[in-house]
Amino acid sequence: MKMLINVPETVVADALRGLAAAHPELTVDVENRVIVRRDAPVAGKVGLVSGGGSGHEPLHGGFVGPGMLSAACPGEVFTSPVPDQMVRAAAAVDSGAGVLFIVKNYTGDVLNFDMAAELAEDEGIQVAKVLVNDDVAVTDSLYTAGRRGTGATLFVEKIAGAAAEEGQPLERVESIARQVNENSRSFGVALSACTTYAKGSPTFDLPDGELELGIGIHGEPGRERRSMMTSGEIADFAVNAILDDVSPRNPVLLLVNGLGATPLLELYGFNAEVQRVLAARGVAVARTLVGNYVTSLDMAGASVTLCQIDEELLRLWDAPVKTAGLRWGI
Amino acid sequence: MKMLINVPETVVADALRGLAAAHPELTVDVENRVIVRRDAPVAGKVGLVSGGGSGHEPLHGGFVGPGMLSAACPGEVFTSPVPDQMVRAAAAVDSGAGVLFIVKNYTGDVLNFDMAAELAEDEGIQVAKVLVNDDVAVTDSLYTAGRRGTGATLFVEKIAGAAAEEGQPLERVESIARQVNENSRSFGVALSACTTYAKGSPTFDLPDGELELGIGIHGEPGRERRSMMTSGEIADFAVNAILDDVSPRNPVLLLVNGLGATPLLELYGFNAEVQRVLAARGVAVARTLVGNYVTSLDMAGASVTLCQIDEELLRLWDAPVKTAGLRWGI
Amino acid sequence: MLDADFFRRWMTVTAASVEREADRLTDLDSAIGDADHGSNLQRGFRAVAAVLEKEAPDTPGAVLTLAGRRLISTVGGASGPLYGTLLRRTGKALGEDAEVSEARFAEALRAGVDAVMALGGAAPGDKTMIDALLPAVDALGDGFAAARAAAEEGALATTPLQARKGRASYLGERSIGHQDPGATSAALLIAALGESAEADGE
Amino acid sequence: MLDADFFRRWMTVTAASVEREADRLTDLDSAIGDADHGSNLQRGFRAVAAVLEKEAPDTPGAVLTLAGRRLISTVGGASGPLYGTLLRRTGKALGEDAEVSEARFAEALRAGVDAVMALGGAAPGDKTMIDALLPAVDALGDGFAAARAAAEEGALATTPLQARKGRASYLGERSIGHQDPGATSAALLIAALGESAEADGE
Ligand SMILES: Nc1ncnc2c1ncn2[C@@H]1O[C@H](COP(=O)(O)OP(=O)(O)O)[C@@H](O)[C@H]1O
Ligand SMILES: Nc1ncnc2c1ncn2[C@@H]1O[C@H](COP(=O)(O)OP(=O)(O)O)[C@@H](O)[C@H]1O
Ligand SMILES: [Mg+2]
Ligand SMILES: [Mg+2]
Ligand SMILES: [Mg+2]
Ligand SMILES: [Mg+2]
Repeated sequence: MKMLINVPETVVADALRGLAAAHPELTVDVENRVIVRRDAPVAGKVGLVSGGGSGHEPLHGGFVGPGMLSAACPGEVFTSPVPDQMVRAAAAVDSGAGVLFIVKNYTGDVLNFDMAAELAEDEGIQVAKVLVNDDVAVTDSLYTAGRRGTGATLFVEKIAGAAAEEGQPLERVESIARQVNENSRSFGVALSACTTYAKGSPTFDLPDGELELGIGIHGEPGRERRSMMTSGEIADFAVNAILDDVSPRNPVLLLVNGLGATPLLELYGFNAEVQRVLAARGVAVARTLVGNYVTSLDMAGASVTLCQIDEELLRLWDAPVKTAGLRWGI
Repeated sequence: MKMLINVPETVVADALRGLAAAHPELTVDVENRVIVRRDAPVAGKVGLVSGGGSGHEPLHGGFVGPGMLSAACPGEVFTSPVPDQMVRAAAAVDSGAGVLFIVKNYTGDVLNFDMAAELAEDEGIQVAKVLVNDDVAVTDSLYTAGRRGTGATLFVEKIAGAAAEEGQPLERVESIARQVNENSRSFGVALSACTTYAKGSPTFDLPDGELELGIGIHGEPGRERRSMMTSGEIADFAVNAILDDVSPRNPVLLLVNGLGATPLLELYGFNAEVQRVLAARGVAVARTLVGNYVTSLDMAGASVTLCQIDEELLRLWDAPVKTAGLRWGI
Repeated sequence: MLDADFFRRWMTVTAASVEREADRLTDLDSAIGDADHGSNLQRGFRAVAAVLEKEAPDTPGAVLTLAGRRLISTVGGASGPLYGTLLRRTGKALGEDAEVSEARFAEALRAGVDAVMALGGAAPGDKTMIDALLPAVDALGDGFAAARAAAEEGALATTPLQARKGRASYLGERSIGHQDPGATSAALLIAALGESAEADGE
Repeated sequence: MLDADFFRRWMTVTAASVEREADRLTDLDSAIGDADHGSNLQRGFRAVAAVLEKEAPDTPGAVLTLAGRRLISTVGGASGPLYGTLLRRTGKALGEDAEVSEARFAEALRAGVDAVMALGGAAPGDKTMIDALLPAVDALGDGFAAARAAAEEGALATTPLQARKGRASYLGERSIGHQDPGATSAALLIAALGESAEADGE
């Protein structure tokens, strides 16, 4: 795989310069790696800060803006950011109403955000944290690092972002974020491995004619390898894996997410199959989002995320959002 | 390259079913392959119809909606749609104010849209056509099919769409569309070939360590092959190729477009380099759009499109648009 | 004399040989085009065979105009309108007679090829289907076998040419050294004439 | 006795061996993780070497707390906070003395390793850096060479284990058969002790 880069060392900084040039509505601190909405801190508004390794764009930097994140901290590719970034972001967005850290459940993200929370509280910032752990491919047990955070991150950031934008208090924004996470489940499938800049070759070897079920978004191999399946068979597998874990009674939000290199044409076709399986299992879909939102560099494949919602969550989902990666209503 | 599909024969139909499921604001005729905004025909409004081979999503179906296209006709992958689709689309969107066909300059698209225009006029629909031919990689001479239509299609569809939405008459919408095309130039670079479903293997052989300069968006090989270049060198080459052809006096719209498999992280880094070259050449950038908009299935690489604008065109660019692929202001 | 049956056979024999050669046509198109010529014609001639079976038009002219319209409605791409026009205009030139002579057919096919040149703007030597079609028309006076030989020779002769029309023209000099897919499929179409006539003799 | 110079050397020798082994660490991480462990530590220990050069802290404790803070601020990932905590807490345990005995250091390092276990929640046998660090601490009473041997053995012994912490745990049984990258880098860190002491002897 060839890359459109200068040198591996500057990939993240180069991207931040490019983001700054394209989006005057963001304040991008390239040196310290913090992306903040220009009008932060917004008086009386809870600040929402997320972050994680780079390579998942538009997550998280593409979700900074009115109605979603206040700031994002991009780490090195597939490497959690450092506490310094998060503390800086928290300070930039805190209006006194406190800050919510939205943390995907990976050891690195958890440890770094934990350290940052302590440091930010030392600076007098009230911090709450919510862990996103929606990936049913990983057994949540004492013998693992717990379920990973993947597609649900978008739901949590969007819905909690809408609540914060309305001026809801920190405890409420936090509990909404937690509820969205608890109501969400994901499952991902890779048709190819991605190539990280540090390594320069695919992170794992996936022969022609095979796919990885239960893939992570960091180039980690999946849970199980199978012979190549059709779009319909993959939809069956992914949706059933989710519905084996949870049985939504209410309508759901559906995210059919591309991992990077899968054409939108295929992703929409996959959506048709996912909707077929959901209909067959009696799950009503309130809203569908199809696209590359939580990616894994140039990995081919897709993930499915369901979030069971009520009227309030649907209202917050539909609320205006104005970011580089997600935009409606304004 | 493995694909997330059922069988090659149903790729387009599957995608249309998935599009219909995700976008209730569109009327998708899966059998006849026409995507129409739900509220068409809009009284007094000029209809905008485009189309082309599939595999370039979100172009064109993702650009149907208020402020942009009235309808799109997706062909087979990389194959122009047939006149029947275009006639059907024209009939569906014509309110009596006439229809503008936006046609990328490829022999197939031109011939099919020409036939469709004749047939639609036979049915009493007033039809105007605008050809998009912005790709400076192809010499426009008697010895070629003329310059290809690539990234400028997005500019033409957006800006003409805004003019139509305002209720401007057909001749005016057509002349604006023509002006946008004349003011636009593109250049694309591929790091890998794409794989079409019919063929099942990369459309051309691009060894490691080489890239194609002046690539088309249909898996056609480019103009010239070189040893791998850095993002900065590619930006120099692409922007200079454009500026050798035209010297914008006014500020420009800039599209830094991914061809499909290039991560957004790289695309933003490439944008930083493109902006550097433009600044060095004294070209002011009024608006920048970075993302995968005019793609070539799973091809890795990027294209740069510049469009010189005046205040009126900028106003129309900034006007509200509400489509699956491009959305702001509403 | 050639009747409607002959022209129907021409279409189904062409459909069968397109089926057989589809991968090769697509491969040729992938070298200098966009890797779809085989699947384009496959889709088109399947539809032609189906519609002729269903509607069974009873004059040579009606067979070819229907086939041409069907190609236009199903193929897309450059080859759809071009092959569609070829058959439609040839059919129109054949009028409404129930049988036509070989000479009359040769004349009609020339009208069809002229229409293709007018529509697509290609001249001989531009590395297109014209480079197989025109020699075939010129040789048709000497029979189907001669036309076939001329078309195949014409197709082979596109290899050293630089493309000036269609997608391959974007490649400039890099189009040299590859046989044109459209000229190759045109040779299949012409070759099918002889086969259809033989089937008649049986 | 070990002075600030010794600890500075420990860090720069570690930095050099991380530099040398970065690709191997990244390869190990790509088998059961996300292919960044080598570049993570490279970035971190380059920063550590730079800051120690610049600030030249003059007690063993200050050297290690500064190094630990720097790792936390530059590495990210799981290994940043963990190695950062290891050095910071070891440094804190060393207090403000200008020189410390090897026994005192062994005790402090145990405090550091305990802090890592508390932070990351890993126990011995979970296939993490702990599996190299803990045996090393246990053997440190017998000298740096013994600690090194224990750490290297501990790292090798992670191969047959199933990971229960960190990214590799997602693989379940498929993590078996691969050496843990963090245990491997921990063995480099411990090996650097002996080398730093030798350099002192020169
Ligand atoms: N202007 C033209 N005139 C005649 N034939 C043409 C012209 N343009 C293209 N062709 C023929 O069409 C063939 C390509 O057909 P096809 O691959 O089906 O369409 P597309 O190029 O749209 O993908 C070429 O090989 C060439 O023979
Ligand atoms: N909870 C934990 N406790 C101790 N060590 C851990 C833990 N989680 C991960 N590690 C160590 O960290 C190493 C991975 O480090 P690195 O690749 O730099 O971080 P990341 O996993 O975030 O990419 C693993 O090989 C393991 O030794
Ligand atoms: Mg990592
Ligand atoms: Mg084509
Ligand atoms: Mg073709
Ligand atoms: Mg790692």
